[in-house]
Amino acid sequence: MTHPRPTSPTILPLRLEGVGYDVAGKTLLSDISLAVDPGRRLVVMGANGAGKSLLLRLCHGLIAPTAGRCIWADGSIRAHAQAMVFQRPILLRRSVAANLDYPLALRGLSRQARRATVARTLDRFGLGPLADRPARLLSGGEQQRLALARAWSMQPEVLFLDEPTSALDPSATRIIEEMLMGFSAEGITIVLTTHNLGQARRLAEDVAFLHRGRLIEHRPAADFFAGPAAPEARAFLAGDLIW
Amino acid sequence: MTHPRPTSPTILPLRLEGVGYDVAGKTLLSDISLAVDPGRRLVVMGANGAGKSLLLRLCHGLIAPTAGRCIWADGSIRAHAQAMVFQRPILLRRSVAANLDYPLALRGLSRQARRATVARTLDRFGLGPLADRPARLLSGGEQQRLALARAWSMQPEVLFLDEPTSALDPSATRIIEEMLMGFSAEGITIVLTTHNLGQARRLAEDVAFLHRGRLIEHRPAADFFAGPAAPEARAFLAGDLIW
Amino acid sequence: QEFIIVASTTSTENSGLFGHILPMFQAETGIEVRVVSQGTGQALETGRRGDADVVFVHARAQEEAFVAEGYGVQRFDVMYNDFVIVGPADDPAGVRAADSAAAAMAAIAGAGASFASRGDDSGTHTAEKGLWSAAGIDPAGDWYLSTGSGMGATLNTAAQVPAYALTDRGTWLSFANRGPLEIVAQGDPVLFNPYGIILVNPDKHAHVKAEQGQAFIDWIVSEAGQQAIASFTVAGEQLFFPSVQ
Amino acid sequence: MAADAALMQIIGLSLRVTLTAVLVACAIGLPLGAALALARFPGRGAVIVVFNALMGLPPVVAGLVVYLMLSRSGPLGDLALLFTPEAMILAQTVLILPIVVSLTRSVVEDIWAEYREQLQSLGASRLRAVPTLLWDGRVSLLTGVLAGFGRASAEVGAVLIVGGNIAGHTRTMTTAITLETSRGNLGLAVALGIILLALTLTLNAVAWGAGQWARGRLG
Amino acid sequence: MAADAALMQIIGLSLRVTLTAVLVACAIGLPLGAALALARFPGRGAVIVVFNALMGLPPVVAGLVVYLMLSRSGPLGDLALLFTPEAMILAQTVLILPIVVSLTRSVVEDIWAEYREQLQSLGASRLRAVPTLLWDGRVSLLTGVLAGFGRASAEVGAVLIVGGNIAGHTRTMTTAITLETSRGNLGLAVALGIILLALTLTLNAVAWGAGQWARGRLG
Ligand SMILES: Nc1ncnc2c1ncn2[C@@H]1O[C@H](COP(=O)(O)OP(=O)(O)OP(=O)(O)O)[C@@H](O)[C@H]1O
Ligand SMILES: Nc1ncnc2c1ncn2[C@@H]1O[C@H](COP(=O)(O)OP(=O)(O)OP(=O)(O)O)[C@@H](O)[C@H]1O
Ligand SMILES: [Mg+2]
Ligand SMILES: [Mg+2]
Repeated sequence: MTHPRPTSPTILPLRLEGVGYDVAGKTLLSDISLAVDPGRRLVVMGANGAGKSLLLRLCHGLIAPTAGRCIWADGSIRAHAQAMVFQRPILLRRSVAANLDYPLALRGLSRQARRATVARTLDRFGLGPLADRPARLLSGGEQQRLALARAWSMQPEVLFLDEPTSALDPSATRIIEEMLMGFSAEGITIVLTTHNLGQARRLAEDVAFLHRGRLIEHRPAADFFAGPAAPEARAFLAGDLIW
Repeated sequence: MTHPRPTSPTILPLRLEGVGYDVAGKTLLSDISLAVDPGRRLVVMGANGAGKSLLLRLCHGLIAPTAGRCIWADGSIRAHAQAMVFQRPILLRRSVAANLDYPLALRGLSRQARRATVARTLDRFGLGPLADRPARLLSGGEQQRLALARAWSMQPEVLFLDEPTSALDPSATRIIEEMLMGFSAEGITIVLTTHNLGQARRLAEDVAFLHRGRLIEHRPAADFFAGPAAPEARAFLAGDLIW
Repeated sequence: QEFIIVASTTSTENSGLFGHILPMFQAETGIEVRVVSQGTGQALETGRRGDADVVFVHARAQEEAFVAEGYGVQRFDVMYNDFVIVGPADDPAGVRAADSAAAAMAAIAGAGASFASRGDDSGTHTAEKGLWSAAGIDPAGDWYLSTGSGMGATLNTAAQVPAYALTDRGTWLSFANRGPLEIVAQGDPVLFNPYGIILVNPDKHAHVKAEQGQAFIDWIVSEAGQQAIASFTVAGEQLFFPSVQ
Repeated sequence: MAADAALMQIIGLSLRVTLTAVLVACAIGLPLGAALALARFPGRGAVIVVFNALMGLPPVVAGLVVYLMLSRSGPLGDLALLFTPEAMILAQTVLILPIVVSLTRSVVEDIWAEYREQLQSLGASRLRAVPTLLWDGRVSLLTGVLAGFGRASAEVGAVLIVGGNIAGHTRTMTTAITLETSRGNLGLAVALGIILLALTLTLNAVAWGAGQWARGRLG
Repeated sequence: MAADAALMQIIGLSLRVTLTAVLVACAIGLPLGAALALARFPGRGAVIVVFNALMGLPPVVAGLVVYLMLSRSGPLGDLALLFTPEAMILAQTVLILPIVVSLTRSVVEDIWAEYREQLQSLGASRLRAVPTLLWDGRVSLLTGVLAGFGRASAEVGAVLIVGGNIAGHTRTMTTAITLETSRGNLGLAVALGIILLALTLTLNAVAWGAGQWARGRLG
């Protein structure tokens, strides 16, 4: 990894205590208690509409729970030193390089430091040839790669990834998985959702399984894949669930 | 399949003759000659940014080639009786049901016929409970399912699918694959891109492999997966390519 | 509902005269009078284009030309009021000492005191130009403000600068935003300001409501109309004086 | 003016003229603006620039043009519309149409950029896409319509020329304000202005409420 | 008026007043409008409604208010700004600020709906998001700015009151048009209007060209 090590984690664990999320009278998440422990790789699984993306957005501090609370170890509601790759990444109406530059400028990095980081990131993610392209005209996979690169360049302590390789080709997927393992080795905490069971098996240290807005399993990955306790999770792994 | 059989295909084959596509002096696709034969399942493969989405949009008539031509068997440039599921589906700012109703209304169906078709489609795709939700607030997978449902309800002769299951959970993916096989059995022609090699193996009758905007293989699937001629395709299948 | 359109000047409308006399006319004849108040030039143009049935303005030379060109049938004297020169109460140019209107203007020019002119070729502006030429002065310079506006707007400006201005007494009496201004010169016979009324020629514009228009003219020059004009007062002062004996 | 009945009559006329003009301008301008956003034809840029520029059409000029049309000596003189509320509606429509067209075009262009391929894929012709885009952009379009309404309700130059500011017939709030200003009754003029703004405020509050409701239902 | 020099002087003053007012209104209105799109505070709806309604601020009222402020007997009388171009700039700024604010808010709200979570995730405070959104929305914002420019360049009621339409000093194209109209010189008035529109057209064409260029670079 050419990426500098992050400073030792101080903001973790992130604790969710009895978290619920309602919109317009509909309960989308309910009573979720969960700790995101430092340095672990947590994979959040569940069917479409189970609430995975909502859970990540809650953890990341983008939406506020309507019940319970999410709290970081340092007592803050929304810690810095975290980054997220969205399921549907939003790129700014600027060039690829400018998209990478933007969060660095937000952090007050000098022009020089930014230029170096951008160059390093472009190179690391194979985006060099696309640097001057308008980001919004990239292909689906290129956009997702750029979103990953942008999150990486922010040197987070915790990285939230919402189906980060869904648009990537097999080799890109493999490389990203290797990179995530590398981050993890550096001590970065990773929270990831995926519908790719192979990926989940490869990456997960812990698994949280959501079903209709409820957390029904949260266990070490080995236990979970060996045979989940909840019938819904068993059915999910077997590909049995119907909508 | 509860879906009525389409009338016998008359618009196929679709022929691409020396098709190229340039934007702002950059060649994104070049010299593609290809026939989409009636009733077949063609899977378009290639790395991120290879040009798969552009090729589908060209075939579907959304963009015009800057070289060569795309022509349907009936001589038209842009035939009706086709539908497409986009890589990033665009849903109207309306309810789920209204999104399904819209293309039917465009075709001049009576209110009654529309109501019946919408109900059938909602049911078929497990979207019943979501019928009155604003479509843009659905989860990623739910949105993709709605886009698939909308395309299905249009009873196309040709269905273009750009990574249609990238956001779906495993069981939804399996069901969609089964449905696609079902359509194919009814004579509907299917053109699909995917980065899921398993899915490609399961669905493909023919494979077109794109590399940097060029069509470098177009063969029956069995031949292709047995061992592609082109080294790029071999590397791709092995997951070897790096960007 | 019968109605006629009368193109008139802002000074008559602003003073409130029409609000006073028109109900009397309507009560008598059942004819509604719709008054479009415009600059004198614009009012005559409105008549020329056939968009009014009657014009009621104060710019004698232009009125006579209007009739001579065949746009109007005949001009009738209706009433007069007079112009006054207003200026800052402390009268920096010493206008109060002048013994004629022309002398007053000369004093203003001589002292280089600010003067606000309407500069819009209205009846008032025409009268003002007459006074300057009588005084032998070609007004120009920083002190001479050509506002290119109606009487009210010009007085608003004059009150702020402050500046001298020529105004008709009617507008002045009903004008509320006087600031430091007061009348500094009045009474010279050249400040006499006659109003005329003309029926637009139906030979030029067939749709002109000649009968009702003439009825209005007949009424306004009649005993009843003249009395109505005479009975209009603002703050206890009569503004317009009947000119038909 | 002192009489409440007269004031009511003036307010009523102002509302009638302005709202009718806005309605007509929307009926023409919304589809036209959307069509301009979608259409591709030589000279499209020029048409857009002209509509943008016409947002700066001086009311006096709009008024004069309508005046010269409706004048007895003008081409439409026989309609005898001059110095009537109808003439005022016409002049205001001319005035605010470019605003509605330009702002609609701008909003619809943005939605169209997102929707184009999907709508074409669903089988919508450009013509058929117009109502779809207007409907899906309704919350954003509202501000443009309100800008047009504001321009119309505040406008005095055009209605003065074609309406004539005839007491009891074509006198509106704005022409009354102008009249009181020229009478030096600045206090009264400002008071009338405040009444007019209060009316505008009420209408805007209602429109905003409706917009919020629509946004809630639309997600 | 006949003299070309006088006409040139009038054109120059019109441009100077209008462009300065637009510049000032943008400098205040763009960030303010964007902030209003992002901020959440009690009474936000009311503020938005007020700005929407102020798009319908009658120019005469805006002019009167500025007049009463700048008048010798008013609070700012000592500045001696009345009947100067600066007063006209101030009045026009007051007039078009609500247009710039409301249209900016509307555009930025749409982009914010799309960008909010991503920008927050990248670490942008709402304050820091303002310039980002203005920059990313620049093409769409242009139409709103042009609407403000149109309103200012066409406006006569306010500049007449605070400027006084003094020949050679505060006479602009629009007040000259009004003057010629009241003189009955309708032809000349229309001719001046055409010159004004031609100027507006040129400026709009330049703005459109710049916008297209920006759009091309931005994708
Ligand atoms: N309008 C455009 N302007 C410029 N470049 C474009 C445009 N559209 C696509 N491209 C470029 O063309 C290439 C092919 O794009 P396309 O979307 O077809 O890729 P793809 O094969 O679908 O990739 P993915 O698997 O990531 O979806 C990409 O490098 C993309 O950046
Ligand atoms: N703002 C909202 N308003 C109403 N419903 C919402 C909103 N956001 C999400 N939902 C609903 O909440 C449920 C959970 O959504 P979420 O996006 O978390 O699903 P997910 O587990 O990420 O699914 P996917 O695998 O499809 O991405 C879905 O049914 C979705 O429709
Ligand atoms: Mg999700
Ligand atoms: Mg693609």
